[in-house]
Amino acid sequence: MEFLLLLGTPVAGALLLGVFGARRWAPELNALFSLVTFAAACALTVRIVAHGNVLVAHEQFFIDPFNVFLVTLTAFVGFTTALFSRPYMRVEMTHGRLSPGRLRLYHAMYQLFTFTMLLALTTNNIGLLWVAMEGATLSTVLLVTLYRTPASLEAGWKYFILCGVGIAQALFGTILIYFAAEKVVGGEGVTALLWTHLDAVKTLLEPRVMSIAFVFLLVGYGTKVGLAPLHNWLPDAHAEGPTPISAVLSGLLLNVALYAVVRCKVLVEGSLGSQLPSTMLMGFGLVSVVLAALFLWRQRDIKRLFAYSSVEHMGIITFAFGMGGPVANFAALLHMTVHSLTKSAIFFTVGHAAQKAGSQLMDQIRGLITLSPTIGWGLMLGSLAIVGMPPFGVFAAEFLILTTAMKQQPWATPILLLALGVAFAAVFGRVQPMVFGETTAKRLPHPPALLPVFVHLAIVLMLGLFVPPYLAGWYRQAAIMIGGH
Amino acid sequence: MVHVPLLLQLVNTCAAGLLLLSFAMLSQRRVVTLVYLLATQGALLCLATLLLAWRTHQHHLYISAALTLGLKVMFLPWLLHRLIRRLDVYWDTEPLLNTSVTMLLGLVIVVFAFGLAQPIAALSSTAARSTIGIAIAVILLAFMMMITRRKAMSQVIGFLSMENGLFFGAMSATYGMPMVVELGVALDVLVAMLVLGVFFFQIREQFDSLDLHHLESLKEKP
Amino acid sequence: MSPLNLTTQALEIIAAIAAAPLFVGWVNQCRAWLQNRSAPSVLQPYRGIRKLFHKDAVLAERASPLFRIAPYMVFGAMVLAAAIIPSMGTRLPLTVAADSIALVGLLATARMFMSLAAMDVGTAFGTLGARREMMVGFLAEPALLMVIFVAALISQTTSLAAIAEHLSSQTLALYPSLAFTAVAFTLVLLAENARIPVDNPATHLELTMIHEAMLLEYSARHLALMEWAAALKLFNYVCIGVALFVPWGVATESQGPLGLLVSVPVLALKLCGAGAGLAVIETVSAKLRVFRAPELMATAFLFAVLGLLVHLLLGA
Amino acid sequence: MLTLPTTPLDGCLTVIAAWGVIGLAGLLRPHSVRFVGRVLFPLSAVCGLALAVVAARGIGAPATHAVLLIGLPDLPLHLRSDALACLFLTMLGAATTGISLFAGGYFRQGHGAAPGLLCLQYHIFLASMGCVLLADDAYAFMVAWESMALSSYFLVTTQHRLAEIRRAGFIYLLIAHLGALAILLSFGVLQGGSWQFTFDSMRAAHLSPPWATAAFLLALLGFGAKAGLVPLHVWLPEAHPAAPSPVSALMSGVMLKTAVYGVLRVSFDLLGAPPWWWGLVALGVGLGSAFYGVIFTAVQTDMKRLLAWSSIENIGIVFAGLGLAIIFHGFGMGALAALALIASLYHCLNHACMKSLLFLGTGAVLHATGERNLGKLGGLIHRMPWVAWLTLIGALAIAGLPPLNGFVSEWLLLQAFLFAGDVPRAFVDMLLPIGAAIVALCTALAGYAMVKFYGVIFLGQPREPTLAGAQDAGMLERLGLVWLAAGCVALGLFPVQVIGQLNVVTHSLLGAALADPTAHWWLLAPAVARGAAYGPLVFLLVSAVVIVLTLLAVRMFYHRRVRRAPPWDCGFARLDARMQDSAEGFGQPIRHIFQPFFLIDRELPTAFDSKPRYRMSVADRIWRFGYEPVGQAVRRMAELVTVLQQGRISTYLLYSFVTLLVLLALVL
Repeated sequence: MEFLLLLGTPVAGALLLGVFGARRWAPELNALFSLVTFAAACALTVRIVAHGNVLVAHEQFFIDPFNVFLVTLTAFVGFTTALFSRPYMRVEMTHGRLSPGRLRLYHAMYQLFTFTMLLALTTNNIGLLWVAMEGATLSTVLLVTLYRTPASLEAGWKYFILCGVGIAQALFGTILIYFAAEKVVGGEGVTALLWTHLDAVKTLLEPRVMSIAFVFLLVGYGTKVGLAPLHNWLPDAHAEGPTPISAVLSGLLLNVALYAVVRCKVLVEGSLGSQLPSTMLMGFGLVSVVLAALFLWRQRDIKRLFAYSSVEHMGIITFAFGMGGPVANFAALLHMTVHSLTKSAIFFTVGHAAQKAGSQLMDQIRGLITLSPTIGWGLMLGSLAIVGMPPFGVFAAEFLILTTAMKQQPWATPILLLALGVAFAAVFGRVQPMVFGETTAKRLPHPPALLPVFVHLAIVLMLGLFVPPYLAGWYRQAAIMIGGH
Repeated sequence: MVHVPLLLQLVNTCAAGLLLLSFAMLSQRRVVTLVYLLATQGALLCLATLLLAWRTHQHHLYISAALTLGLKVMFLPWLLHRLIRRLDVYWDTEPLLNTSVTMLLGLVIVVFAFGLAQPIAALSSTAARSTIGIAIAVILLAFMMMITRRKAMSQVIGFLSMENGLFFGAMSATYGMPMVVELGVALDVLVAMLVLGVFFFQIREQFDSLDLHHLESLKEKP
Repeated sequence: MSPLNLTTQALEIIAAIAAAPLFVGWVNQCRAWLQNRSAPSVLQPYRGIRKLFHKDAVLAERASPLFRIAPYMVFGAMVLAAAIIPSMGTRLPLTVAADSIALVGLLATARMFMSLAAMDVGTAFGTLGARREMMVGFLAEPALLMVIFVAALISQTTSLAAIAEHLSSQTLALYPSLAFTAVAFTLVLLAENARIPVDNPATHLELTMIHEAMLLEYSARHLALMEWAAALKLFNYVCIGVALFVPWGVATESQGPLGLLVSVPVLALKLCGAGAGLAVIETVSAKLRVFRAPELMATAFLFAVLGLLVHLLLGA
Repeated sequence: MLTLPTTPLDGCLTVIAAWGVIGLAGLLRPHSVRFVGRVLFPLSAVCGLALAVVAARGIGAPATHAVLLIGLPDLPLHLRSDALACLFLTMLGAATTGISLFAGGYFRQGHGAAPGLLCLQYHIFLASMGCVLLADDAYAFMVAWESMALSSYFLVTTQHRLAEIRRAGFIYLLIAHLGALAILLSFGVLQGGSWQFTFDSMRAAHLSPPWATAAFLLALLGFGAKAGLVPLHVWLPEAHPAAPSPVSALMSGVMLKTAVYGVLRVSFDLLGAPPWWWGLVALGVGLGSAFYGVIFTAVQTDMKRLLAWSSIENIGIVFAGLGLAIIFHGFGMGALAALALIASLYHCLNHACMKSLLFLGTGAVLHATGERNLGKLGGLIHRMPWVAWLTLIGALAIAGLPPLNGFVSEWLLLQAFLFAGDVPRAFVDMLLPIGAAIVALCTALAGYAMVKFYGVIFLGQPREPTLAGAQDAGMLERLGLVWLAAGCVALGLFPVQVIGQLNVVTHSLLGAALADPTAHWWLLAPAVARGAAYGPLVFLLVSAVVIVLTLLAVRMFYHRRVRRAPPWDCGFARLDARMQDSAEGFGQPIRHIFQPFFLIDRELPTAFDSKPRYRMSVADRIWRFGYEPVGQAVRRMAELVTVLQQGRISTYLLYSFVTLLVLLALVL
């Protein structure tokens, strides 16, 4: 059944590639596994659309509209990234930045990472959720330090310590929830950690404990989401790791972490019945947006730039979830989708651009459009999409979020708008000279794989003008489910 | 005054011991000693688990006690010792915050932790509910230790002691987590340590020292 | 449109074309008297124009068609202006073509063509003249417009004929606003017609001249037309002044043929007076430096606007 | 065989779709100039003509709605075509007809991007402008609006290899985006609690005066940024010269008007009854822009930059008329409000024709000579007679000279100003004449600037030897120019018929209109003032007759002998082109008179210079003192923020620790 396939494929892939990961055809194999995973995810989606939520393996796993679309998204981006990493990694090899051993590690860990994320998304057990998140951290740490340069080691170390410590807080939060749930659900152990059960009885959970638990969970998973001021690992890890990893970190891991936060928020809000969690989320969101917008101004490294832009967008999404309500949640989900698509697309082009220029410093990347129109246009359109230019989907999401903010939190709207303006100036001001102008770089041995880029951007464009009804319906259910009041 | 059975008194004593050890770690600068302290902490944790298991006849607590013994008392300290010997990092340099101030702050944090624990303990029906505060205190102190230390090694030790605190918290609040999770957590900790081991060598070969001030180059240039 | 109106119209045009040089001659004579020089004949301007028509036209090699068309344009514009201004009668068929605003526009058109023509040959003098002409013009034009606005507000219409009729038909009423605008108008008149203190039609000294600098490249019939147009321009301005400030005696619908008969000598009298006054001003005042000219025009503009405000304030 | 569209809306949509298709077709053979230039652009001109016809017929027709299937899930795209939209669509179509024809001959190889790509961007630009005018809900409007900005941005940066053009593009898009955010905010206020973002619900919403004011001011801010009202004008003199000339023509001639459309839509349609003092704001901003724009026009030395500044002036005049209309409407003076609004709309139409014409003229000159700097041009009337004479029409028209179109709107506006006498509010009735004075002054100064513009480019001696090789415009280009010039003349000679249409629009907006403006088909006589009339046809006829008679008379009575000779050189034998007035020289009086407004940087030679050189540049104070400080402030804040990230891991841990404790303290 597709579910086993979904979780089994990456594991198998990890094992297989752990052995053959250095072969000439390993990249294709990697892509193949990702493709199978994606197919499984699609099949699963079809089934959900047909039959609604499912619980499998003694309720240990469950799929509902909220996580199924994230599963599909994850599998999809995972697949396209695998496609992109084929030529990219080859070039890295030819540049001699990687040894075959490292390539094996890379492929194995890539699959493992996919697995942990899918596990985190699909598990019904918040304890396992925690385990999977930690697993995701561990599998990516080694990918971040893949080049073994001093900088990458430093980035990896920070990533490891900060996220490790954060995750530890999250564990304590989980313990507290368990503790509170035990009173209500009773029964021996396991069921008291199953989200479905908790969700059923959330109103009975002891508020004081839950609020404390939420703080720990928020700080814990929030660190992985990259909410300011817990975001400090993020730019380093994005900048120093290999670009495909930056793409999946930005595009997927942050989403998954946010997913965890939202799941917890649903429980806690249910038990508190107060606005406290929402307020915290909105606070974090605003702080992140503003700080990230200002940080954007000082960037020299192109990957750091877009890493901060991820922080900014995560802030926006968190703010939207904080506002709650069907529209805001809908917008937040839409934004999650378009952000991960756009941002990964951008990282693809950035990867090629940096390879062409032989540097990640923006001052040294020039005239992409004359050098290779596809890369140039990819980066230009991607950046325009990410800064919220219509008719791309990001604008649609931001439109909904802003209008809802005007309705529910008028005081926050001007702040958001100002931050968006500042971010626009920063990002666009950096991207334009890179895309336009004269250049001195020369061609690459391998042709860039830009199909993923334009596929992503096409989807984003479509979402800006037309959200397919079933997708919309699906978002709506999810939005209602996560506290559409 | 309500009468507390002997076993629980023992558990509380262990808890007190844990707290004491955290303070000791906060002040200790000799890395090897830190490892010993960590091992002792693990041992106390294990002992407390056993006592609780015996009193409450929760059998899965025996397994987690065994896990603790194997992982936190034997394997990890051994691993750390090996690393220390291989990388000869015996001493941590002066912490960022001098010891006396750290101690005072630690005291404040303990008070805060106990205050935080009140509502939780009030609900708890477990035998060892009074020790939840101590668990939180241990976590926060470990956190502080990580903040104040300059060597990668001592930071890792702080991280592990935080794990101990979490473990103790889980146990005193809810007699431990379900087995699945316990195993998962243990596995993660194990992997984490192995990864760290690899890390240390990489860092070492790059910077030929585990001093953290080498790891401060990635920042926003003013 | 009755035959009377038609005759009035025709009479006005012909009179203007015919009498314009005479007026110039008259002004020069007055000035000569005042400066007790022996004056040239009043008919001197006609002689000059006739002589020019007989000469061969010499065009600069680089002159474009624009250069040759301009004189006719300017002349035509001035004639049309003369047809619109109610100097003798107010019931002119052609007033429908243009009201006072259009009249100002018409004069601007003439100025613009003159300047363009001056720039066409591309000598230092021509461009210099064109620049100075526009410099004076861009302040004089709005000033003139403001002057007319005051009268228009008083009589609630922008049609010059209607204004004149309204002002003349009522018994003597004092309009303080008109006093201001009269000053403004005088300054504009001096500037627009290249008289002292703004310009000196008598000299060809490049430091001072404006109008003449633009005509330097013209010769023979083109120059003749330009000179004639200039004379017409002066005539028109005086007629505008007359229509705005001393309209009495102009023939209105009510008076019939008799009015027309009366209005002709009345106009002649007014013109003589105006000419004399002009001569006096030109005698007593000294030529300004070119860069003082804008200040003078600014003053004119200011006075005109003041007049407007005064009118709004006092309702008179 | 497609069935002919029935309603105006369908027609407009068909044309817009056709434009989209043409644009995509450009990608078929992106590098073939013949295909793109000789086939696609003429096609799009035909579409433009069709749009003009359809929309013009739609002005009188009742408003029609449509809801597309695409859009946001809860907010599909709403479209609506009413009199106002149709008027602007007519303008779009008519102007596009000429511009596209010209563009067909203009775009050639080596213009940065491939012609096919330009064609795509160009037509997306056109289509998005059409959609802006048709949009009937906030989302559709914003999408169309920003697509318009985006596509024009790409067109502006066609020659992205030049640093200053990149800079221009950046400033343009940045200000456009900030403006769009303001508009979005304004819509957020406008929906007034219904949280439906269709314009219908906004019309239905009743805002309290403070909120209505906020909405209006935000809209003015947002649209003003696009229209180039001072002090939001800084992008305009940068972007318009940067773009290829047909694009400059579109941006200046049509795109700026979409901003006017937006303000009209918001203030009269969505908000309903604007209080009179909003008008005062608009009037003030408008007059300010007009004056500021025109004095800068007079001192420019780059021909396209000069035209760009002149656009600021004209937009200022349009907004002045608009403000006047709001004032009168606020005081319930229906006829006058209608007159003012008609003047404003009329000026929009005029500007669309004449400014496009002038920009295309400069485009032809740019092609023939490769020069934009006035200091290196001159005497082109001999080399490029077509361009020269057609441009002359545009120059005279924009200088507001009868009997061309520029004068008509000036005349109407002055009439409106003049008979505002009984405004029931002290000060206002005092201010209006001042306004009239400023308008008059601006028109006169525009004349000054146009003499400089035309004289320096086309008249005099060529200032560079290279100009001798200049070629006149090609066939398509001439067609485009002729079309627009014809537009100028027609609008100038048949104002009554045009006003008849405009009256419908004002009636739909204000509920008031001129009594019967079309009483005499040849005589423009709005009933507000007794006997105030202007008959352009008579005017033209009489002056033509007089001129012809003079000509005949001269020829009849005298000879027609002509001799050619070198111009008089005052005895100084070496008179050459350098001795003509330069563009700087021509602007000198204005610099001198309005010194305080300029930021002048002059480098004068001393008597002892071995090789003396004179350099002079005029900068905009507003940029120096309004924009640069803002940028500095943001940069400084960013610097402060970077302190947070010093790379030390302990610090980062401390952040998490403190955050944790604070939040815990919060929940305790």
